Amino acid sequence: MLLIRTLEDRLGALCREGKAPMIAASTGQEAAALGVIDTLGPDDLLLTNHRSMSHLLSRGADPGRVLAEILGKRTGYCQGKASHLHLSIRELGIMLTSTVVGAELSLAPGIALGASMQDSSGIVACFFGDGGACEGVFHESLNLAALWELPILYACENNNWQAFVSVKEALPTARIADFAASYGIKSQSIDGTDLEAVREAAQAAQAYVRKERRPFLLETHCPRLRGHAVLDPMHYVDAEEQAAGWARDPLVALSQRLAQAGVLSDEARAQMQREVDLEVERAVAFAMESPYPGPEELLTDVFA
Amino acid sequence: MLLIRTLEDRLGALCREGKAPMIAASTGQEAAALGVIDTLGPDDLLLTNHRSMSHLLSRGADPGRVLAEILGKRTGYCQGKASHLHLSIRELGIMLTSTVVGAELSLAPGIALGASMQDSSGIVACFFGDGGACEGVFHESLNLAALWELPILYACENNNWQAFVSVKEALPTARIADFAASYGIKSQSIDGTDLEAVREAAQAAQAYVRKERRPFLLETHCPRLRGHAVLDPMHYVDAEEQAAGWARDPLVALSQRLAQAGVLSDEARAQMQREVDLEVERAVAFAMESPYPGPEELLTDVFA
Amino acid sequence: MKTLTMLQAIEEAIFEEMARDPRVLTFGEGATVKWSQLRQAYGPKRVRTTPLSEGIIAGTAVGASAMGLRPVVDLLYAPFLTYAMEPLINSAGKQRYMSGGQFSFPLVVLVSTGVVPFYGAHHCHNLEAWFAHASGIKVVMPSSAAEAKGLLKSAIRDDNPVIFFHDIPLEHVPGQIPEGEHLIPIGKAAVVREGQSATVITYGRLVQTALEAAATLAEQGVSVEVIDLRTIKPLDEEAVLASVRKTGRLVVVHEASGTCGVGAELAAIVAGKAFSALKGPILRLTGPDTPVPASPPLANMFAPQAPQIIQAVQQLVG
Amino acid sequence: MKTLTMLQAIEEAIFEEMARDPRVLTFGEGATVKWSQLRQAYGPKRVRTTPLSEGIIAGTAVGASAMGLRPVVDLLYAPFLTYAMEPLINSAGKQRYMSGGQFSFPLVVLVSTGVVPFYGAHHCHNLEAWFAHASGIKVVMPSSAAEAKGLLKSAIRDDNPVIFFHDIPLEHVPGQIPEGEHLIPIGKAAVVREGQSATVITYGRLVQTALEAAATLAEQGVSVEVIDLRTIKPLDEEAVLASVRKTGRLVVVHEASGTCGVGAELAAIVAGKAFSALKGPILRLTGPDTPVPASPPLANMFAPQAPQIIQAVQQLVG
Ligand SMILES: Cc1ncc(C[n+]2csc(CCOP(=O)(O)OP(=O)(O)O)c2C)c(N)n1
Ligand SMILES: Cc1ncc(C[n+]2csc(CCOP(=O)(O)OP(=O)(O)O)c2C)c(N)n1
Ligand SMILES: [Mg+2]
Ligand SMILES: [Mg+2]
Repeated sequence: MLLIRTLEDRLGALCREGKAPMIAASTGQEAAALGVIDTLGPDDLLLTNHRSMSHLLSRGADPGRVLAEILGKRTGYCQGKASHLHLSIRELGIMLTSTVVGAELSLAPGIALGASMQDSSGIVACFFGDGGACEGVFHESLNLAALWELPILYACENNNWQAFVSVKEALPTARIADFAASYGIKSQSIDGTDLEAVREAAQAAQAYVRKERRPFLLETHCPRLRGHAVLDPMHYVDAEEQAAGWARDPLVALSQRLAQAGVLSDEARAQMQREVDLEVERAVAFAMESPYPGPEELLTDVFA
Repeated sequence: MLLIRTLEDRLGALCREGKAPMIAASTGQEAAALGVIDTLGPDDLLLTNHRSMSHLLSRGADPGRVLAEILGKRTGYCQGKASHLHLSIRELGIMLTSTVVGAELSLAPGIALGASMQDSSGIVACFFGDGGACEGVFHESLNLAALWELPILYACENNNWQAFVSVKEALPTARIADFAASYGIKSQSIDGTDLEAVREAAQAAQAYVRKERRPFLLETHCPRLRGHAVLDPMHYVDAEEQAAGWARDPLVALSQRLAQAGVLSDEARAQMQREVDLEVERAVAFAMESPYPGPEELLTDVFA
Repeated sequence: MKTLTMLQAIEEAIFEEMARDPRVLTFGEGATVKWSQLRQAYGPKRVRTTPLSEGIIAGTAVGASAMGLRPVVDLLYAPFLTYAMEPLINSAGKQRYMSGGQFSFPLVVLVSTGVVPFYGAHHCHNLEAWFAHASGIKVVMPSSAAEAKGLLKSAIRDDNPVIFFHDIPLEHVPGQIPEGEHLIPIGKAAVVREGQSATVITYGRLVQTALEAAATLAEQGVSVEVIDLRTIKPLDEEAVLASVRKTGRLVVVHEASGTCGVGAELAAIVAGKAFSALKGPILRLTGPDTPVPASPPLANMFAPQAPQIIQAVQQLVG
Repeated sequence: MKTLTMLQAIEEAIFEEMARDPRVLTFGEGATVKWSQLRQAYGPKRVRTTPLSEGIIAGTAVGASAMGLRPVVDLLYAPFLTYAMEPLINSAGKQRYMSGGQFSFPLVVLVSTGVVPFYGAHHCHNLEAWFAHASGIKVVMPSSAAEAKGLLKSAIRDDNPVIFFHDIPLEHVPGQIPEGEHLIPIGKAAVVREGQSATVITYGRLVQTALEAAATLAEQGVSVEVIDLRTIKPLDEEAVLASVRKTGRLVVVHEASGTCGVGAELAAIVAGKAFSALKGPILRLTGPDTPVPASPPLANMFAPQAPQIIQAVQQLVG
């Protein structure tokens, strides 16, 4: 979590300097991502959306190659053609970072079908936002997953916002999990800022999906701390809500919990931060120094 | 109802003779249509789908012009360009017969918004099938109608089939009305073969929509007696189900009820049939004798 | 040789490919009824019906193909593709490129296209040009039952997304099918009639119309070459240019509306790369820029007819 | 004169038309934040935010326009149109025709288009040709802030569906806006530079690029006419043909992929109707048939550049 936070903050700074594109930071949602992904196995597959940094790093992506991709470098996971908004990493089972909201929901049943029919015991974790739940394809996806008994853990990170629109303006319910019941799909709606709580719920959810080969919808409520994208001034979000969001910072919660439990001293925390800073700087250096793809790359990998 | 049945049966016969296209007859669903439309006022607006004959005639469409349209004649309501699958009649408030399943659901909120913003007291009745409820746009439509408080009576005729697919293969629930609750929309699910029951439920539903300016979903369960389209051999529907369907024929039910109540003697029924037969034959003659549109019509009415 | 309708040829092609490759599966609304032979032979896992939801049918095909399955999905009529554009265009067509080649999407979408009386604009809309314009997607359109079989088998073996448009008016037309393994390569046009004085290029149902026109013209002493594109993308530029360099005259013919259609592309290719061979203007005969009318006389006027082709060629050679 | 960016010009156009006509309303995802001036002036009934559901946004626009309202809806980025095709194509584009003229659909869809580094293929996809190929839909693409204002005002007054594509790279570029009522007619191209030896036709952002190329060529003594199409459908055939009949040479330029693009249509029109005026091949400079890459150097190569235009013209006149 510290790595995700540090890397995204660093990217925010690079963006302000004009050295990196503006990413949709997952700040505030790290526990919701890590808690779920921690419970997955190596054969499991992931799909995610534009706010994917937490998912990529939780799954073990190399920060250097992620950053290189974000900067459009040839050493990135997608040779620079994806940047941040479409970053997929097949070797880690990350099948899609979708920036057309809902594409992750659209592809999930097929990914699960592909795994099942080829006798993989893997399951699919499909991360999406409350905004994704407004697209009709959300329902089509749930319906097919239910009918065909597909092993999909639908993981909705409900951060109360869909770009500049509050979930209150977009849906009559604040609980995305409520939609699952219409399809006979089990669901749970939890606080997504508490890493342990997320891990526990995800553990049960993925075990259910794995055993029953049926979908499950796990909704994690979390704050969107850095706005829609990192330079978002958020004048459309009232100050109270922003403060309340920061009071729920999952990283602070975790640090406090560990400190109280006596397993993380201030010094160890500082040491950890230094190590992460170093890792991030190495990653930034790797990305910065990496070459861009050559002009011939414009025309490659269109057809197989 | 007798007119609908007679006209559709006549069209089936014409189709068998190669004199008319194959329509999707509403046989078995007449009460579900008439019961709802009977309760609507002149300012109200309708959208329907491919199985629209019951809606058109219940709304008072002229059988001759309907038949002329079906045969592609210039005297049809759409000058022959629509035939049966896209027959709209603005003067009766019939805004759309959609054959792309779900288009009626897609346009309904805008039609209702247009009425409301132009101070019409009219409401919108949107007829669709259980198949339409499988399209994502069904959910998008319900959601927007709920959020924007649009006066739409969603009228789902659930006939258990979507072309060659049983609703059991297509949805985990056999009650489309169940989806309304997720959007805070009130709903009711009733037997659609009992004209009086439909009328009563529709009366309450339209009054609610009219007064509260909010959507309502009324689901009517009915049998699809003539298959997907009139020459459908229905070998994929088991005999028992077909027989059970005919046992629920709304026209038989109505005739029996009226006979038992002593308001419709056998003789009066026969006389009625003769009159309807005459009307249908007049309509057929009008349609048959009407001219086709001229070749210049190929290029007209593309742009306003 | 045996005789099959185009729909039967399509089912046979899928049948054979399912036998050959266990990764091939098929699904769509009513697929189990429509493709009952396949269902009987390959069972409920590989032949599935779906809910009435084109978006997720297409999305599921894309996802399954990313995993190495080879789905063949039936989206019924071309206008229904409008519900399925997102996964086809943004994922199937782009994700290989965006991922730097990590994924491929070996899937086939079957769609009925073409104009028939009474059906009208919600069933009839020739949309092949859309997919040719988008990236990363192949587009095929057969002109007969045998062509359908051979092209579909190749499409199923292709590692890319292929949209397979088949003409409604041809679906029940019987044709001779070669015995044994019958494959037609994707991306190669066929010279279906050789000629010297003018080239007529078309595809799908209108190949037959063009051949009729060419036969009539031959009686008048005008030798016309007729090319069946077979594949609209990748387009066989070489075959097109070779023919026009020989004849010097070109008439392009299709049923789809003209503006930004396949005919425009053919004209542009030739006007750009074989200009010096041209002896006259490039004539386009296409459907009008209108929706498809249901009324029979209007529907029957929609596509170019043989007399128009004859007249266009006469204008060029005259 | 005053100075506005293209986005400001767009907001001003809507602002003025909302003042002029109470039937105009606007909605879209985040519209109340993005168009905050409109919201302030016209309130929550006429400026609405929507859920993240492009399908129903488009469908609602179509329905509302059938009732006589004049919705202007913002669908954000062109690839998101793939969710909105069904109502736009099958209802807005066809239902007037199918109904025998009973309905009209006066609506405007605003969409960002064009290539920018880092955005990638889920935000960038030039799709104007799709809508030109479909029926019953007008397509407009302005080349500057002033053009945007004048064309958008006309689009809002037009009784037909209009897809209004505006280039992302131009959105924040300031430009001079004429004071007072500023209307530019739909369907008329502009000769933005007169010339004698060759015609360059383009639209949107690349008009500026073409003008730069023409300026350089003028220094070399080559007189180039530059046409800004402004409207892609209906296309101003007359202006195109008149120019080519004068110059005899044509280079068509756009950022969208080539196959079945607007450039193909232009080439086909000219090769069909002004063949005898042509002194050489019609050259097409377009984006490649690939998705849009995110990597800056690749993204910057996507569209044709001034040197390529210069070279093409030199090849023709040379
Ligand atoms: C189909 C589509 N519509 C609109 C957008 C523009 N957009 C990008 S992110 C976003 C909000 C998404 O909200 P949510 O799914 O809740 O994810 P979050 O950003 O809150 O993590 C929007 C509207 C998009 N990328 N794709
Ligand atoms: C978008 C779309 N997909 C598929 C079809 C083919 N089709 C026509 S009617 C139909 C079944 C519709 O079922 P339902 O909505 O329940 O109406 P019903 O026919 O039962 O009255 C199907 C699949 C279509 N017309 N449109
Ligand atoms: Mg959100
Ligand atoms: Mg049904």
